Amino acid sequence: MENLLSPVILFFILGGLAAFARSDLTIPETLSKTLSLYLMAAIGLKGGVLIASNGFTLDLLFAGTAGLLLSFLLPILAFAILRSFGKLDTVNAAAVSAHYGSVSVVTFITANQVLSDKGMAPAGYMIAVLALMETPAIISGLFLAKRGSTLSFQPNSDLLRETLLNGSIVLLTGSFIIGIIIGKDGFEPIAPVFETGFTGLLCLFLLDMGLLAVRRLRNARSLTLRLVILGIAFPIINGLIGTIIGAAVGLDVGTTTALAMLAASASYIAVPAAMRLALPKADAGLYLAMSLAITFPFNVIIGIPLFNQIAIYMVQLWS
Amino acid sequence: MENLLSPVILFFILGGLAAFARSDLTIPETLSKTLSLYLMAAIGLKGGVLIASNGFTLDLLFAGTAGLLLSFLLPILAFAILRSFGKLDTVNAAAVSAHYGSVSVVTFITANQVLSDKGMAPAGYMIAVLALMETPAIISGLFLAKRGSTLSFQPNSDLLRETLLNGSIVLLTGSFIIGIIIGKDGFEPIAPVFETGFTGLLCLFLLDMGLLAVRRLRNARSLTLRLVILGIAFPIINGLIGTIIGAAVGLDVGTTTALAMLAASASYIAVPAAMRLALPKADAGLYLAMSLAITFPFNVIIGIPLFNQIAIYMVQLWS
Amino acid sequence: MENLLSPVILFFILGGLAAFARSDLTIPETLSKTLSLYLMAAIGLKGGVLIASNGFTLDLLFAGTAGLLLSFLLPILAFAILRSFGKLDTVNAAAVSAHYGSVSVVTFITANQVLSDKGMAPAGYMIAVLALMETPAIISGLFLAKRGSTLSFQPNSDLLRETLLNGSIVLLTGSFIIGIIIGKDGFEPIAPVFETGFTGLLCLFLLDMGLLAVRRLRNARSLTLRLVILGIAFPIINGLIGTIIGAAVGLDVGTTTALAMLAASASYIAVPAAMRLALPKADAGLYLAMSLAITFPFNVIIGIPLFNQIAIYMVQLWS
Amino acid sequence: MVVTTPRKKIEILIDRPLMKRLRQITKDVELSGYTVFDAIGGEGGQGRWRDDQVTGGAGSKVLFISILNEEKAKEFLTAIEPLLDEYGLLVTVSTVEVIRADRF
Amino acid sequence: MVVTTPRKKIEILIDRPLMKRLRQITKDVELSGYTVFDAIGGEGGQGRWRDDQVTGGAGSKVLFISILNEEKAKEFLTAIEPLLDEYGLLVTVSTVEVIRADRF
Amino acid sequence: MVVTTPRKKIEILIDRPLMKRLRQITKDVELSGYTVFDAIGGEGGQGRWRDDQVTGGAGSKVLFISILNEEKAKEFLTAIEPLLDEYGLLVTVSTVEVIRADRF
Ligand SMILES: Nc1ncnc2c1ncn2[C@@H]1O[C@H](COP(=O)(O)O)[C@@H](O)[C@H]1O
Ligand SMILES: Nc1ncnc2c1ncn2[C@@H]1O[C@H](COP(=O)(O)O)[C@@H](O)[C@H]1O
Ligand SMILES: Nc1ncnc2c1ncn2[C@@H]1O[C@H](COP(=O)(O)O)[C@@H](O)[C@H]1O
Ligand code: NA
Ligand code: NA
Ligand code: NA
Repeated sequence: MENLLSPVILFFILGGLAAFARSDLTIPETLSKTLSLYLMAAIGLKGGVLIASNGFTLDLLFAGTAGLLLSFLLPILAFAILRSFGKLDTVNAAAVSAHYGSVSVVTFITANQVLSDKGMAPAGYMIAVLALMETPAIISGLFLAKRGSTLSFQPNSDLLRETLLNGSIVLLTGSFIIGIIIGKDGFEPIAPVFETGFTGLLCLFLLDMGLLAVRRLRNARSLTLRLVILGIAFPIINGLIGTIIGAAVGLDVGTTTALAMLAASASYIAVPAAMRLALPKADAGLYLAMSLAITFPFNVIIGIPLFNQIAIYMVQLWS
Repeated sequence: MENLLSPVILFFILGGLAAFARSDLTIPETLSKTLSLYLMAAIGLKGGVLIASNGFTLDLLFAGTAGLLLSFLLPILAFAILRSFGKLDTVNAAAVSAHYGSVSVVTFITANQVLSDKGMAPAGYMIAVLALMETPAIISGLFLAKRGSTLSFQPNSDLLRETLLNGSIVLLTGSFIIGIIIGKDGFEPIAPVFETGFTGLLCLFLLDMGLLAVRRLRNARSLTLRLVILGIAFPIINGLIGTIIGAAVGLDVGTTTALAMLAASASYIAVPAAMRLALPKADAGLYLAMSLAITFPFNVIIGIPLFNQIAIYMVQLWS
Repeated sequence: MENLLSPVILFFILGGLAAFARSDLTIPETLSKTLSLYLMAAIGLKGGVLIASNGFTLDLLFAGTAGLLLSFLLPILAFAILRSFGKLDTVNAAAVSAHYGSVSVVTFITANQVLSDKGMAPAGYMIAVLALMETPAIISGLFLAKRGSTLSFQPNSDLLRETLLNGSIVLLTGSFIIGIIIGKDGFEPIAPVFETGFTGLLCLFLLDMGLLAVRRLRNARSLTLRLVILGIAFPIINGLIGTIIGAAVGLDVGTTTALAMLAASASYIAVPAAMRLALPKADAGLYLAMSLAITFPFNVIIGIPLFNQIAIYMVQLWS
Repeated sequence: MVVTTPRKKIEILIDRPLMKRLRQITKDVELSGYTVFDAIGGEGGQGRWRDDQVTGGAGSKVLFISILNEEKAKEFLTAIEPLLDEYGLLVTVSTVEVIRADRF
Repeated sequence: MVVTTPRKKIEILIDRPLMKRLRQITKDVELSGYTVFDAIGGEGGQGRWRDDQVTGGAGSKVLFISILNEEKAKEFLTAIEPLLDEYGLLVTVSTVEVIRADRF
Repeated sequence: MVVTTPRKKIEILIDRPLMKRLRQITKDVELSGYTVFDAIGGEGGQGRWRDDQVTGGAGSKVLFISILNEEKAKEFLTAIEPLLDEYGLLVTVSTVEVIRADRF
């Protein structure tokens, strides 16, 4: 509950309400783009610096493998459900499923904030896991889409390159590496921008996310009730799977929750861009609405505290 | 005088001089939009946090009522003068008068800075008063415009909704409420962005305001000498009324000055947008030039120190 | 070497690599514009505040004169080489040479960072020298271009005005003066934005510069091997001249290095804009590629540490 | 050989805040669609302007473009005609060839 | 008296991420050049959209414009025709007069 | 039934810094008005470009559009013709129908 009273969440709600009330409040596109680039760089640096001081651990290996597998396999489950219960055609089901296999950086960041406030900060290497989970789901998604509408039109390898070189992934990974190189001391001079300012700027970004989410919801023609249900069911299912695996491989509560949120979250940066290219026939309005307008708010408001509780329970269980 | 030597004012002057010398210095639109959103959020949060710690007082009730009345009534006076001495037609007189009944957030913010530096920081609830004063003047303005050019074309209620839901008002009020909810402790993590960075970013915004003001002045075809005179007379008249009322209801010097500046200032965010919609026949170039290019600079450079002096005198008088 | 491990340089390299790998990472135009305005204001203020506390010295006179002469004369040397070895026609040779006479603010800023980290911070007045060196080279360049293609079309004086009033120059000089006026105490409230945040924001800007540099290189049709060679030879030659003069007039190591970097650097803000206006026939793709894609990276990565070493040696020599 | 069919292209330069009014009209006459572009400045009888979003966009303009068939074009023009002076609209109509003409 | 020659003007409204595909085609058919503009929003059969760069531009569109001669125009249209539905392109062709016709 | 009259539409793609020169010409030939739009990128004989405002806009272009009558169009074209090559302008002329033709 007190999660809801953090400024970050409150600004998200403010954005949602403003859009809901049809206020003309808008965050300039460049600002949101800037903020999302900033968050990528900041979180990347943070992770790198943490690794630099704590070093690599076996846990990273476990969590990394778990993350990779989740990103590869979750889309298959989602695809099946989207086809059957969701009543979507192959292409759209494949496109949507890829989003749920991949991750939402901002959901992760928000979880990170909340957990840190509770003194359960996840391990720094989870940011590496975050980066690892971005793309495999895209490959699974394309594999599920089978038929090569555009694939005929351009080689798969080409697309894979484009996906791996997606701007935000490059910035995230690059900053992560820079963080490892510069370490705690090298980070100090830039900390005022990338650390001290973080929470405040995150508020502005979530204000925008609130606006975007509700506006997307309003303009999403092809969103059926069944799909709305799945937009909530997927994070629950995937989050649970994430929590179980996290606890199973022996991660601490914070880190387990983080893994759960990675599994539960749906991408709305790297994957949509990739799907637009690889499966242009798929309805962008649909997958963006599901990941951005339904799953994201659910995770930020309900998912984080929920999976944190479950994680606490699970971790006890296993130890 | 030392008011003039604060970096905030100096950047405003720099902007003015640059535009005056026809330098091609321009602040990207998105940046100014971003800064104005930032200032709204920051000032809103500040007010809310102050309320959270000081609680509501009777003064708020007094100041609030005073503010509402001023916003409702000042346009009527202005309208009369604009019609007679200003030689404006009904529509334009009404549109302009609405601006002077409403308030300029940045003038208020600048006054706030200057007063705080002098150790006379206005009470936090004045930010609530600021929000209260944004819209009533618009209603008076439309009332004065009587004839329903577009009003026929779309219901008044609709327009009122649009005005109350103006992006900046929503952000200001929303942040104010968030401030109240999170209070001093919740504000701490975001303070680096919304408090520490405030003055510096205000400098950049005022640099842009300086540019905008002079460029508007240069491109304002319909601006007559009489209207220029009124652009200076209005803040003086309204500011005096504000000071008297403030002192009368027993506000302290800082708070009285703040009320005076609210009365003296003219809106250039919420009202222009509303007027463009409600009275499209009114000349936007005219009301923007008056509020932004004449009254704003006057208030920032002369008005603030002037009314501060008067307030000091008045408050003594009444106590 | 440890120069290469500073976050600022690492982000520059990251940008370069991203563009090289054809990642779609892009920094919104408005953000880069904003950052470059910010850097101008921040460096200007810094210089002014330093002058305010240290006062003017004879050194400033020496360094200033040296800077002016360099800016006026370096283009002549460059022009000769560009015509002969570079095989460029008059107009293009003139346009390019103007860039090398003028200065790159960001190269200077980066040098400043690196030197300060090494405890050899250049004197504050070098920022005045920086401002002084921006424009003379443009006059030399136009003089070299002789033939009055557009000069017929518009008076020289007009162009000179436009150049001196170039936005970034006005902002730099204006902030410098503001810095002198407000001094150390007046600067304090805005220091969080213009000082504390500086290095972090510089990282973001250099990330963008890395992207721009490599993309320019890729799209530069008219860039020959000979011109690439000159893009590296010029900074070495000019930097050496700068170091010698700096040491000769008795500047300390840090300040000498700064003067060297001013001489070695090529403008990509004020001069390109001026050349586009004055010599539209000159190939913008060419001079931007040389100054931004070859000389800038060379200076930032190799030039700074190199000339710092040479300066250390030279200064010893003369004392 | 790709077949193309002539359609009308209506372009309207309008103040940003008035866009929502224009949008209402597109709903009323049931246009198949439209696209909006940002203008950064201009000059005319009432003087010069630059895009300026501080003032709630009151000082900035956008370009509204819609491709439609002859009848809809007539209908749409008739609907906006009364607002021309009041809103200070700049309206141009031209003919363009489109592929997949049926969607318009 | 300035001489002008008629040329074709092809305008394509396309999703930002698909631009790189379209660019590939311009290379294949060897267009002399093109220019790109940013669209800020619109509405159509699939609903409303606003420029939205957070989502990797998946939700934003740009306008591609190229001036070319009759033959190139035919060639180019034939090349993009198959992508029309898949990419949801909005294509218009019109005739404009140009100076220095040889460059196109 | 709304009456429309044919007018000329002149579009010029020009480097941002040169805009002030072009504006001077609009003053000289006394154009009734013009509107400017931002281009975000393109490709041509001299290679590719993207909007790039760091370099004082030297690397970015804008689209200048003016609606005018036959005579003014001739006059304006004659005035810019000498600058075509030097400024690397891309100029197109087309015919559009306008309402309230008198203002142009
Ligand atoms: N002849 C024209 N061609 C293109 N745009 C124009 C023209 N006349 C006016 N405009 C645009 O419409 C705006 C308002 O025009 P006006 O009401 O005449 O000041 C101007 O600022 C220009 O952006
Ligand atoms: N008739 C039209 N005129 C102008 N733009 C259109 C038109 N129809 C569609 N568009 C644009 O194309 C986009 C996609 O159209 P649709 O696929 O019909 O939703 C819309 O959001 C508009 O931006
Ligand atoms: N055929 C064309 N159609 C549209 N835009 C063009 C065309 N040719 C050139 N351009 C634009 O004009 C710019 C300069 O052209 P160029 O001088 O040929 O490199 C290009 O970068 C494009 O933005
Ligand atoms: Na996931
Ligand atoms: Na007022
Ligand atoms: Na130089």
